[in-house]
Amino acid sequence: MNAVDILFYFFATLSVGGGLLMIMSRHPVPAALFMIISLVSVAALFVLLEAFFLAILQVLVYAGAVMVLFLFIIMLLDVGPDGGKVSRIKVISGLAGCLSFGILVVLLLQFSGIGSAESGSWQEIQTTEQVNGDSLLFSTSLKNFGYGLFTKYMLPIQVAGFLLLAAMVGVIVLSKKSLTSGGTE
Amino acid sequence: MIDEDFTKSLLEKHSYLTQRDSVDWLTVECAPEKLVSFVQSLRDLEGFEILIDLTAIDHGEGDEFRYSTVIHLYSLVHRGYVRIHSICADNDKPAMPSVSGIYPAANWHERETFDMFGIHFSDHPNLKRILMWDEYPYFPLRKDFPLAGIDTPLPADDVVEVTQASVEPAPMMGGPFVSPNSGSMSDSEPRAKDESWTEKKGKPV
Amino acid sequence: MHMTASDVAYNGKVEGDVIVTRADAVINWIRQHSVWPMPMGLACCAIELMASAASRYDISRFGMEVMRFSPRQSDCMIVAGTVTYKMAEVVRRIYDQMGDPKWVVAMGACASTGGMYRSYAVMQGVDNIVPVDVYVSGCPPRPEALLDAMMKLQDKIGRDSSVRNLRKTKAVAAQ
Amino acid sequence: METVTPQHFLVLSFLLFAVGFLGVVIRRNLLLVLMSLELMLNGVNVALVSFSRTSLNLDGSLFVFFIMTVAATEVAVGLALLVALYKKRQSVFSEDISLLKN
Amino acid sequence: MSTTKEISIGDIGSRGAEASTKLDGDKMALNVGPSHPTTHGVLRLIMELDGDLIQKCEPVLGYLHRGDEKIAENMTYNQFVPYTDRLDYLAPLANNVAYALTVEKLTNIEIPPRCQAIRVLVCEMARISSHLLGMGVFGMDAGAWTPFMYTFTEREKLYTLFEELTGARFTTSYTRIGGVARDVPDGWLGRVESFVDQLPKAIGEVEKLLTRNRIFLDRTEGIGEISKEDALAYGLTGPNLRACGIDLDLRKDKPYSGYEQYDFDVPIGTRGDCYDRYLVRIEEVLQSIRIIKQVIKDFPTGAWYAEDAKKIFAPPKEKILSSMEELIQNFMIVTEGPQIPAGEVYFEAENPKGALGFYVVSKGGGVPYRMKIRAPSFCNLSILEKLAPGHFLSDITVILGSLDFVMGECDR
Amino acid sequence: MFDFDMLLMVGLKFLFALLMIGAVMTMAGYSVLAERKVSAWMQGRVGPNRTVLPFIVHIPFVGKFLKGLGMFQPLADGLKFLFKEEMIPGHVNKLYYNLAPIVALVPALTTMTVLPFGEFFAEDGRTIPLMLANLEVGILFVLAVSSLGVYGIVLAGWSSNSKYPFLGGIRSSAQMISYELAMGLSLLPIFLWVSEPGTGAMGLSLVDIVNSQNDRAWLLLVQPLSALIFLIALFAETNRLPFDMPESETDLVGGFHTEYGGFKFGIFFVAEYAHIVVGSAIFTVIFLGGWHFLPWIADPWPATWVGTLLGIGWFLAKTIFLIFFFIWVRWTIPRFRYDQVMNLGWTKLLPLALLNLIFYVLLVTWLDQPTA
Repeated sequence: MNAVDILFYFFATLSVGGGLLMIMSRHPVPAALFMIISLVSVAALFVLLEAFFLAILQVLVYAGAVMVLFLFIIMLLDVGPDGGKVSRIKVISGLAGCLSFGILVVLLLQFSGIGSAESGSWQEIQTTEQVNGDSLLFSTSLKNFGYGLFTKYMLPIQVAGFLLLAAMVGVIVLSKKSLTSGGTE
Repeated sequence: MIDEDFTKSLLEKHSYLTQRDSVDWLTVECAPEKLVSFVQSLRDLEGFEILIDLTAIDHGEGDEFRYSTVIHLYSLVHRGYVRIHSICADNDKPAMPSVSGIYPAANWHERETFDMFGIHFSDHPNLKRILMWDEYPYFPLRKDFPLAGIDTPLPADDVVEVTQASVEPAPMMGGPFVSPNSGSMSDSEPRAKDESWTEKKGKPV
Repeated sequence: MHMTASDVAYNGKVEGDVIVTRADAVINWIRQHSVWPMPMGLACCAIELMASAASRYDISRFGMEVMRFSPRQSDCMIVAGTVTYKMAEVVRRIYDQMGDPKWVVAMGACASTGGMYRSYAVMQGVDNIVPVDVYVSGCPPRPEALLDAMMKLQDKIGRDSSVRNLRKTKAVAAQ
Repeated sequence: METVTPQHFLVLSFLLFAVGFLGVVIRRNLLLVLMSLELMLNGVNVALVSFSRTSLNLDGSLFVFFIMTVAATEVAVGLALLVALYKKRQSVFSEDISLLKN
Repeated sequence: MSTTKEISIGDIGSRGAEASTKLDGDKMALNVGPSHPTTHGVLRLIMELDGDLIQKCEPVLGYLHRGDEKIAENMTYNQFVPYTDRLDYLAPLANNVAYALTVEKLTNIEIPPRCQAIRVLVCEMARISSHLLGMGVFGMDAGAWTPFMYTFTEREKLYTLFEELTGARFTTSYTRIGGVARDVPDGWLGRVESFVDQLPKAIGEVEKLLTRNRIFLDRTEGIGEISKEDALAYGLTGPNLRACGIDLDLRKDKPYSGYEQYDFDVPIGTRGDCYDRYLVRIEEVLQSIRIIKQVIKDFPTGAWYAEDAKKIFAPPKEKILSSMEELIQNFMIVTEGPQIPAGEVYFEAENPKGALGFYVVSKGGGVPYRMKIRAPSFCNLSILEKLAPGHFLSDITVILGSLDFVMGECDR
Repeated sequence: MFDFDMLLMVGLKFLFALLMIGAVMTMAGYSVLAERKVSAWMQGRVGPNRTVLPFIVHIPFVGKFLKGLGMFQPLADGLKFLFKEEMIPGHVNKLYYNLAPIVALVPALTTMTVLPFGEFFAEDGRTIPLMLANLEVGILFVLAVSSLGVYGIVLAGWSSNSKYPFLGGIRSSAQMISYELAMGLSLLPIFLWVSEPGTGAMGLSLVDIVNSQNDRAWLLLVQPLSALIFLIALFAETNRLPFDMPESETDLVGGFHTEYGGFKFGIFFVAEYAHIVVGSAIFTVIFLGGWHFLPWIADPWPATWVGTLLGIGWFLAKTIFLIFFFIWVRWTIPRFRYDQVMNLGWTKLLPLALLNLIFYVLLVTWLDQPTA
């Protein structure tokens, strides 16, 4: 048991536990708070995986923007706790779904090479400067990340930009419409 | 200016009016049932745009007509006031027509008059007490109501429970500006009551 | 060391609770110098209360310019003005929302005794509903008088036992 | 040997995904359903990053970047839709928003 | 040391415990006051909010109702003067003057020019004092604290002058029926003049902080617009009415106390929004300075009280102490009150807040039978019900600040 | 597993962190005093000058001087919170109500970990920046953590279960989202500029940014628009007037902390000022050249401990000036209205930041052309 292990188990527990508490809390505000805990622990896990940039992005995007938006909407709509209980069939079907996923994952671990000994340990990260065209090496450096984004993934990033633009326009149209229709009703 | 000619023509137009003597402004007396139409015509035809004031007078319990209301209107055209008296017919349940439909300003004035005199304004949109609290049982500006007030419970029960406070008649004797009519001089001296209760030393009950 | 009975009586510090007294002194020093008023500005006195916060009188010298309008954050309620029966309930509720230790200054004749308003609508002194620590005379009192009252209050805080100040008073119950 | 291996991360990823899935299935509150969706995406992200780290290949991490973009977009649009729905129906519960019922 | 205390949340800001009791739809009921920084006293507003937007606003008054009108029926005319101080406690001198003029109107006594000049002087000083506070507090409501301190510095100078004249810095009780309490002290006029000379500079500093400030303009321009029709219908008076573009100034229309001798302009607004009301107040201060300078320039000599009104005005102290007749006269006036003939009278004076009117019904003798006080703030405030809806919650602070009301006279 | 060196390092860092927390908290406490003194000075008043510890007042000159400065006022105010009743109103959500102040304070203190405030000169000529963690993505870390600051306010507003705090919470969350965007965008040109090829600097590390400014000019002078947008966004993020929507005193009484009293309110109070202190420090690092005196002048006495101390001194001086600027603005201008704040953020600052970014992209591309 070394420090990394302890941290892994700690944050893994926190993230899964946070998620569980999230789906179980009655009031949306505590749910959002548990979700934040879960998301931040995932960011910590990213740090353990030496993906520092992604970790910070995780905090910035999820905790900093997405969840604030959630909280804002929850408070704006003043959503109260759910009434009533969850139907048993839903729970059973959900658990069954999870179970089948679980079997899938176990099979994956068994039959693919992921579970094998040689890939089961961590390799040292190569020096950060090794960048070449097609095969991008994992590194902690931002430079590699940016290089990858703007060479190999040039088209996807453009598409992502368009997606964001489309989403922005969509949201504006939606909120305008909802405001006007809300006014007339 | 409001001059003789204007007064004459006004009185001719509205024959139900009677003019009263006054040291300052034109004063007319108008029957309550005609009041609304008269005030309406004053605003629409004569240019009395502003309702300055609306109040009532309690002429005392012995009077035949105990309550009357007084309206003051101001005209930007004439740069002058007109005062309209109208006398409530009923002494027990005084009532008047409301002019708040014509002048929104009258809304609060009428509420205040109701609050203080208990004159009921029919057709008023929101006739409830404005200065005293809603449950207050008396009408303070009536002549039979003493200045000192009458013992009544405070509006908030929970506060009363803790503090044992209530609406008590104010001590008129020895008041700084009220001369006592009876009693000996020593009673009218200001007295120090025991007001030293703190959190440590409980309130004297 | 031999002590006579008169020594003990005279020198209170030797009585045995030296530590408590020291703690008292420290806590009281803190409380004395950080009195945040809750300006309960009701009438004319509120203007003089403003004046005492303004440049000429400057209550901030005593560290008291932090007027918190939220009762939970203030230590001393300055009742400045006429307390009517309609308002009395509110004054009491706000007093109840203040955290212990708390003090009340009745500023002006109206708040102290009802003053010149001996009428059906005016509560004859705010001490009918909240315990008052310092009364200030005047209608309205000059800002100097208010500052003097605040200094008197500081003295009073300094003399009090700091523990006793935390004793609960019965509060107005939930609605 | 008690060190953390990529399998650990995979299992964790599965767990996160499963929890998210469960949330999507059982919750009626659409806000929570949206949050659960985010959790599922996060599970995937964990798996992708750990793959990326294991194989020392950046592609996985880059993919996570895109997933985050999509997630943010999804939330923005989803919440806007939700607000619009709320204005219409005064409710954020899934069963109140079936078009066929009323 | 941690203790739990179960108490109800009272009126400070948060009858909020009722937050869960929602109104239909998205509306939320919010209670503001009666002890709230924005209400300038003890006004309480019960509002319905849709988000931050006010749907309905109902003012609740009466938290400072002290029964002034009832008190007036129980004391002599001069005894009531101190109570008029406490109506609009930002301009006590103007209230005193309005009250004295009302009662004098019933009596037909002639007020000597020196007394009239003194009254005009103190009225205008009171106007300056009130508007200075109004401007400062208005800035404070918009979030700027420093102008308030600047205006208060000027007010302190005025207080010093008042103190010299009347003996009290705040509640002055200066007038008597038929005159004023005492003559102006030596050199006082000069000090007033030097005060008004430096005042424009001080106001300039406040203006520098506010008038052209972009944020301040954003906060006030177009906010709380009152149309001319509404202003008349709700009986607004004073600067609030003039900001709507209606030229109604009783000092010009129905000059009293010798206002007709002085040359001054009546500032008129155009839009009737908060910014206009602020500008009108500033301009009125400058006009008051003009009036004060004119008054001081030709300050009349002679008696400062109505000398021939033996049954109304008590003579000065030194005469009382030296002459028997005056002693008796004083005794009669103090014990029985000034003898006022029967009749009814209504008089309004242009006060800083608007037209302060007194309606006095006298049945003869020293005590009024009925006295109604027409408080400008009361009328100005009644428009709030109409004005507030459609504004944001933060606007309500600015609107209230610009209406510049005083609860003392509103609730009386 | 743990070797001694590791423990020593961790211990040192821990000590260092404690020191920094102490420094920031002290500065926060004294910024409260500064606020009161500066506002007093601006308004022609005196400010706190009576509070003094009984035994200090007897020291000649010094005691009087400290008394006049009101140096002990923060001590009394801060400790008073400790001895005040910790009341928990009956209608609040207790867990979150208690949690909120801590959540509000933590981001401010966390941001400090990547804050360089000086450099230490080792014997072999290398310079070691004085900071807890030299992250490559320092700026991003700052942005990420400071974006968490809103949770304390939202949580307080929601858990108080009362209307004014609730409105404050809503306003605050909306305001934070809008201004974070402008803040982030205003920093992008800085990445471009600092990591422009040929300068040798690498990226987003705050140390690199500081050093690059020493080589050339303050970024404040190079990118004034970025600095302006960042400063405005900083005002918004720290909830200072004119952006103090969450607690606007005149309409929301105290906003999110209306229901808080005693020590918990004290934490909020300190957190607010800690945010200002840390925000000023970040602005100093990014735009004002950090611990270097002036860009074109070599620091006197480099390479010695005097130089180190002097560097820290410069850093503090610049930060304090910025704190003063915060206070100055607060007591000068009125407050925005809530919708105007949103308007400013979305329709003015955001497009401006985008334009600024495009301009610098073009500029850097143009500068970057290989010289023929």
